[in-house]
Amino acid sequence: MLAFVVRRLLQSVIVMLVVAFIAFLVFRYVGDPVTSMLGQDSTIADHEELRERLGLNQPFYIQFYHFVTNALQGQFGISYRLQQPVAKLIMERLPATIELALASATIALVGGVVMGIYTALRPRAFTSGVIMTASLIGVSLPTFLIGIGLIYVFAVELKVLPSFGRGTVTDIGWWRTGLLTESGLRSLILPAITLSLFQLTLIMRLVRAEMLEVLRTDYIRFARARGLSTRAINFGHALRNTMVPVITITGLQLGSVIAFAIITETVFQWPGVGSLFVNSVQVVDVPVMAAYLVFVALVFVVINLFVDILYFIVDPRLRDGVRSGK
Amino acid sequence: MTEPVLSVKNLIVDFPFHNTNFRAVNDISFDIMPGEVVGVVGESGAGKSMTGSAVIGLIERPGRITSGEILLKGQRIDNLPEADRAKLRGKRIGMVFQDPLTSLNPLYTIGRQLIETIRTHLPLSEEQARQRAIDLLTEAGIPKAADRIDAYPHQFSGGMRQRVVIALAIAAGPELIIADEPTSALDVSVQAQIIKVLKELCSNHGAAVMLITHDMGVIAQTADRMVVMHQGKIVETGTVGDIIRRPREPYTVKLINSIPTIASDRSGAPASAPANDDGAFVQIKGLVRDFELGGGSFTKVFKSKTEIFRAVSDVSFSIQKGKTYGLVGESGSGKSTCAKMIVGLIRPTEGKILVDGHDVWAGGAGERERRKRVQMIFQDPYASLNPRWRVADIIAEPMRTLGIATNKGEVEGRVADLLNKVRLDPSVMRKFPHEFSGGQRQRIAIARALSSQPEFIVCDEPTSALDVSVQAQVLDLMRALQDEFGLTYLLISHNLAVVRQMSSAVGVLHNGVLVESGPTDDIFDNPQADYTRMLLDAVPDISKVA
Amino acid sequence: MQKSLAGLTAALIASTMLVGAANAETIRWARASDALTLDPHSQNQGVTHTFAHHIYETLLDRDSDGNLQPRLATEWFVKDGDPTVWVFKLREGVKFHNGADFTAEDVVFSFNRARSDGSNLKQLHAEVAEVTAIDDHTVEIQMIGPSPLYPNNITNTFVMDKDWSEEHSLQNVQDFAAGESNYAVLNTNGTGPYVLKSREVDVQSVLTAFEGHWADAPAVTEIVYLPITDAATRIAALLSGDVDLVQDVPVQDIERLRNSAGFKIETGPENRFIYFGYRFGEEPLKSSNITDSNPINNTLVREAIELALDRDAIKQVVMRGNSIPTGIPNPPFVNGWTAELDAYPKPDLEKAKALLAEAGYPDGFSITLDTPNNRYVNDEAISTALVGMLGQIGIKVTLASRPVAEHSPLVINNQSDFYLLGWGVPTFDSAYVFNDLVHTKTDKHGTYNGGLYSNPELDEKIIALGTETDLDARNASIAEIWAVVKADRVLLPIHNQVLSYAMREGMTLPVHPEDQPRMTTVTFQ
Amino acid sequence: MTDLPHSPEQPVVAAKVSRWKMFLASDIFWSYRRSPVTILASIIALILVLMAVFAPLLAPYDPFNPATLNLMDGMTAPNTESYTGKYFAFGSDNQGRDVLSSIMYGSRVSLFVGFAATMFAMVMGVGLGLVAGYFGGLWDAFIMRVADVQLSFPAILIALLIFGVARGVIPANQQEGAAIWVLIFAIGLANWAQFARTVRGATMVERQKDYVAAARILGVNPFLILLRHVLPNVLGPVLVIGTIGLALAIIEEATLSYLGVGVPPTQPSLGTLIRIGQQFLFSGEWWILLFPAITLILLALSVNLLGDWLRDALNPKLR
Repeated sequence: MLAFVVRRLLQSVIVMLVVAFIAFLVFRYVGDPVTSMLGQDSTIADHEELRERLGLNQPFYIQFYHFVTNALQGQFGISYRLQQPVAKLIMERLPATIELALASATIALVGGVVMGIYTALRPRAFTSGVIMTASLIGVSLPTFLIGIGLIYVFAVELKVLPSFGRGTVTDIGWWRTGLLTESGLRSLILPAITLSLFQLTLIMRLVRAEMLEVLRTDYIRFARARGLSTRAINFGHALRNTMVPVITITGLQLGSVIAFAIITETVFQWPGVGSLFVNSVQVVDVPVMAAYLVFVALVFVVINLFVDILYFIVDPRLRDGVRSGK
Repeated sequence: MTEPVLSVKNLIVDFPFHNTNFRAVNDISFDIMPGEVVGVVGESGAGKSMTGSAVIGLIERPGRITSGEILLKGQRIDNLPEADRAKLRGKRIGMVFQDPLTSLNPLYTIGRQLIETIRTHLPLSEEQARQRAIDLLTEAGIPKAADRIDAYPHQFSGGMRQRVVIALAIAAGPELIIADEPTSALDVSVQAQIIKVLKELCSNHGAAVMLITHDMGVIAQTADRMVVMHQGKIVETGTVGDIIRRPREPYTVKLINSIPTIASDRSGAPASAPANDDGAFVQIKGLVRDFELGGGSFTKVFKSKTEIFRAVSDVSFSIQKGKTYGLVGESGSGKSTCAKMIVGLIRPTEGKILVDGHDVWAGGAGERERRKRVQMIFQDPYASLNPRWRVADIIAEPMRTLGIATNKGEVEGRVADLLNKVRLDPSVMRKFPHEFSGGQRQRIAIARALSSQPEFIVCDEPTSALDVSVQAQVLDLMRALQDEFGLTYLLISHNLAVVRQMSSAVGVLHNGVLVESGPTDDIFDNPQADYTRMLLDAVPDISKVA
Repeated sequence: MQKSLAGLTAALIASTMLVGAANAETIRWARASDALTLDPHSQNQGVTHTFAHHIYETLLDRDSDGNLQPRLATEWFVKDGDPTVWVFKLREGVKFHNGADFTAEDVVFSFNRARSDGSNLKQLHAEVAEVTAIDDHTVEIQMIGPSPLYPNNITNTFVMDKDWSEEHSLQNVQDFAAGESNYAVLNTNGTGPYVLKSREVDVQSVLTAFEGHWADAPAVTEIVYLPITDAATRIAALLSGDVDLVQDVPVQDIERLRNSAGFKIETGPENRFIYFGYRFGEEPLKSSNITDSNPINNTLVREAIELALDRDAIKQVVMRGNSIPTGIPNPPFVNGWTAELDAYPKPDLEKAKALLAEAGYPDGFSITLDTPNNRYVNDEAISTALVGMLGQIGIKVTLASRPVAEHSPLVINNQSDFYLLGWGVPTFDSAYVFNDLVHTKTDKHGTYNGGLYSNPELDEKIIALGTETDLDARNASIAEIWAVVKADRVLLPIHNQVLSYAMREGMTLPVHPEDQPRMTTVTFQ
Repeated sequence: MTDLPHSPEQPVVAAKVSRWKMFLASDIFWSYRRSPVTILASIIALILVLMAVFAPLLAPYDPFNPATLNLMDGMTAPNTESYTGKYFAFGSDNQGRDVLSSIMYGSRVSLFVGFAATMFAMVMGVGLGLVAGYFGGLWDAFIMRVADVQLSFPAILIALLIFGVARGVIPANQQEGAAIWVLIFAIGLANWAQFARTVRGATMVERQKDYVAAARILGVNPFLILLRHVLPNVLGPVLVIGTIGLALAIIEEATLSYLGVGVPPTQPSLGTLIRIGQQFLFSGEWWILLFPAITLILLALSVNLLGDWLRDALNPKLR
């Protein structure tokens, strides 16, 4: 188990290095920070001078090297755009994104699992058909449109929910939360839903498929033959077995929720790392972009590790190193 | 007279598929008396399992009971609402499934599953239920039940799991136990014990047993009365003794005759082979195979030492040209590993394999020889034929690959020829595997094996997936072909009877070691090794009928 | 139009003095992006300046018509007998937010800081030789040579408190290469009408009125500044009543807002023109099927292109009437602008085709047009429209649309054959346009002359403008330059942008020509 | 399952495999016939695809030919007379393009991008998946790690970056021609991992089957085995992911254009149309957004539904 965790962590480091490397490979092409940094009252000389100072004339692997060495000391440089330490910026924005991600993840998980179970237990029911079809609409529209649509309906027309932002926030240490105020919670609703739709559909379908599989296994038939109550069978035996494979995929999905937030945060002006990234891309704020990508990788790695550990807890076969059925 | 525990009257089960209606059980009637063990025997598709499902009320959609009655202790149950039927299950009717590996929920301890079942049916406290669970397990022959009750299914062997399953079935003290092929997934040695446990437990708890199986031997040993089913109908009913000794119906006769018996066989055994000499066509010398346990490539990278498991250790034997050598062993004995090494699928850790003098693992040359001379017939005819390929292509592949025949016409000719050889109509070469029955598929597999004109064929459990009647036909075919082409067989099987019938010499493999090897009759008639003796005793055989 | 508006505003300002003083008014002010930094000399960028103008103050300011107005300086004039020295008399009794007095020393410090290396304003002070404090309230600025228009350059040069700055070691402007940010990025101490109360970058900043300010108390006592990136969301916020004022209004929404109850629109011309630039010189174009010559270099072709361009259609459809078509790359505010120059030809496809044929391209040619898609009002749509118009005279244009971050490098590095760009004129003088867009490209001039137009005579004249003290002579020279520029069609101007501010009923914010609205000018009915 | 009658020699519904294989054969069609939703979906999908394919013949105008546009026709409401006296069934957009025609041509672009990208992802994913699953070991470890990294980034992010790179690598004057291919490459590269994972799993199962062993005994070249034996047997699930992936790719293309990268605005895809139309949400020109949006929903929805049905139909257990 421990060896496993260590191995995982090692892999994670590699993953993140790879990510950072690719990132730097790419940055040279997404535009020229200097032109965005210097206003129109600037000469070619100024451009050259600044580029020199930022070390942008060095080959990318040198830049990469500097990035890594600094990153190892927790130094991510300062944002070209906002002239503040990147680490600080990201830390400031993190709570917003995490709260949004968790909220939508919860919606996706609860909704997805519940509906998944329902449609699996009543495969032929009309309602199941409706749910299955309706859930698809969520994945049939680009996120930005869904967002705008929700704003239009609930903020502009009905005026029941705020159209943007995070509402009133309260600070708990360095953590700035919107979950403690009514306005904070109300502002969370629309973005969270927008962000969750895609995952919800995905999880729901996954749960349904897996559940249907499990319901046909021998041990479920045997459980029936032993006269266990339908509840006990469906929720005691079937559900838990369903969850084993569901956990992995879901884990991956939740990882990408954070990154998916890019669009949602932009549309709802949600002050998270996603919108920070988008704003930075606009002006090629390399330090922020690099840090963000590494951050996303980190999140993914952590979640993955978490998922694997969860796996161990749920499935006894893995504890004894037996290859799991799935 | 006493009232039967179960009586089935004119039961009909239909499977309405979208275009056809298929009648799985066709107007059958029988009774089971208290404490009685009734065997329901028949080949696959006879409708015996469906009868079991019907009784306990677990027929899978779209199947349904069209007509007939099922009475439990005189009370009609087939028309009860689902809720009430559920109450019967486990409480009054218990069931045991074929595969112990998949019958238990892998995520819960056996204790939890037992206690859950017990408490669903009996008004017992957690502790009482636990105690009862431990008792049951002990009864079922699980050593140190008290300690092992909190273990997970995967921590038990197949046989042990089946004991647990039986304990579960009996947990609430039902009057009737339906056992559906309870032993077919187990090794012979374990089989015997399980049957014993099943019988004992049921008699202790006064439960009648409906024993569903394809294995006459099991019935012969276990059951009081038997019901022979064929194509959904009951062919014959009576006491086991009567039916086996004096079968009335032609089908029963055919069935019984097709069963290979371990008693020295009628078909005149081939003269026993001379002892291992170097002139032999196939020579296996000191074959060894080790496996590294556990861990993907990453573990390999990260942890230095990996435990070694020796699957085959120092196995040596030889086969005369045109003869058959039977390799007997239970699952995990390493017999399949041997086969894989001989046909070139797994590289031996040590040892030599000489076919007609060529070392089949000696580099390119050896391999080329091997491919020309050695072929294989697999156990599962459903997995051994590529479902997406036409029969013609399947059979043609070897000759194409080895360049025996290339131009289209020639290939077609040969394929047609081979199909004739395996008694199939050449016109079928345009069809896909799924259009054939198990027996026919095995014939196609044989045709493919012959397609490269081999001299030596390794047959890994060639008939164990087939019904007895089909098995007989396939074995006959193999004999015929052996005579026609002077083929040499290595016959790997867990079925001692089959081996005795087919082979001139036999080797008994146990935990990777060849415990005994020699002429068939010597080994069967006066075995030296205890293990061999144990095996032979364990074999359920109709000749041993009470 | 803007005149009347200004008049109105003036009147209203007067009236609101009382109102404002009476009751506290909070205004929630949304625009597309946030100020990048609070360090007043670090960025030379409209949004940042706009925000800074509420906290810091400049010596001179511009009114809604773009005329210079006194602010921290009450008078300014060229020193008698020395045309190379500018004298500024400073306002007395001005205090910084921290209570410190505002003196000449602060001005000297700030100007030197603005001229220092890290500063993005240094180009505006390129002509400055030395800044000296004569007494507490007089500052003299020694120029390299006569520079009659220097005051125009300092309307965005903010004054910081010397002591406060030195206390926090702010002598130098933020260096991007540095590891950490300096104190001024997040903290302020200005003389402006508002004090920074709280700030969360990209989220919201709160400003409250500064009691100690020298001018009359503004009507708006608290400002909540809210950047909202997505245009639709921005408008939604206004419609749903979550904000009171939206600064960057998409043109297509103006009409709807104007007509819907509870909202109003203020519009006025911006001191910024949108134009197409193209490649001069004999060298063949990179993106054309004509590989032996450069069609654009031919005057006839450039004329044909202009004749194909239907400015009025663009105004009506793409800009929804919110633009002022122009025939000269120079906004009306700017010194040198004349009605004649501003005139533009009616589109004439027949003539255009004829010209192309005459130029030797009867079946037109192909070329790639580079356009930004997130910088100017409907920039991409304008370019798309031009593609259609040129298509009608047989010039096949492929459109390459990019975020401005990728677009401007193309122009600066002369990699584009044909591009759209916008240009603001903060100095309100033609020389500013000439320097960067017309002068031959050198490392000091013609930075954005991506077409590499080069005309030695003009270059001389342009350089001369910098030091010409006789304003009449200077204007004459400007007129000559414009004549050539227009004749040569050095640039193909489309229109001047029109600014629109959307706000809730009951308040008025006059449009600022540099899109730097001041909440002090807000009035309530 | 084992319990349907047959006399061994008659090739009727014999045993396990053969029975459900037969099912499959007939059942795909059967389950289709009895699912009205699927029928409807397939009809809609068919119409949309045909509409896109034959756009040049069907569309009343050619919105991709700038020369035929008149800017003054812009913003014309549905079925009202435009400046030049034309009538547009679905109105016109801010460039004077007929929205109906734009939708037809736009779906053409979207579908092409979607198909090509999915194809690309499929080929790459399946290829790597086969290798990883069949050869296992370090191959497997490596490919799957890469897939993990890949999966840790949302398709959009990856596509964005790739687009950036392409911008840098491809000479400016060729970029517009390349744009659509870059898009395909970007989206494709962002989606291969799902295919790889699935195929890997399926391959690991097939690899154990005896028919593969039979081929190996003959010494058939491993890649030939993969190609001729394994591949045909793992294509089922791939097909399903493919359909879903197609819908996904179309949406991604739309999102990319929202972020300002994508096909040239002179040849708008469905997504670009929506991005443009979205600007007019509040300004009253509802038709510019509504019609393309509806089309996109219909397209994605019907394709997804088909994918769903295919999944269930191909999986004998799910019935």
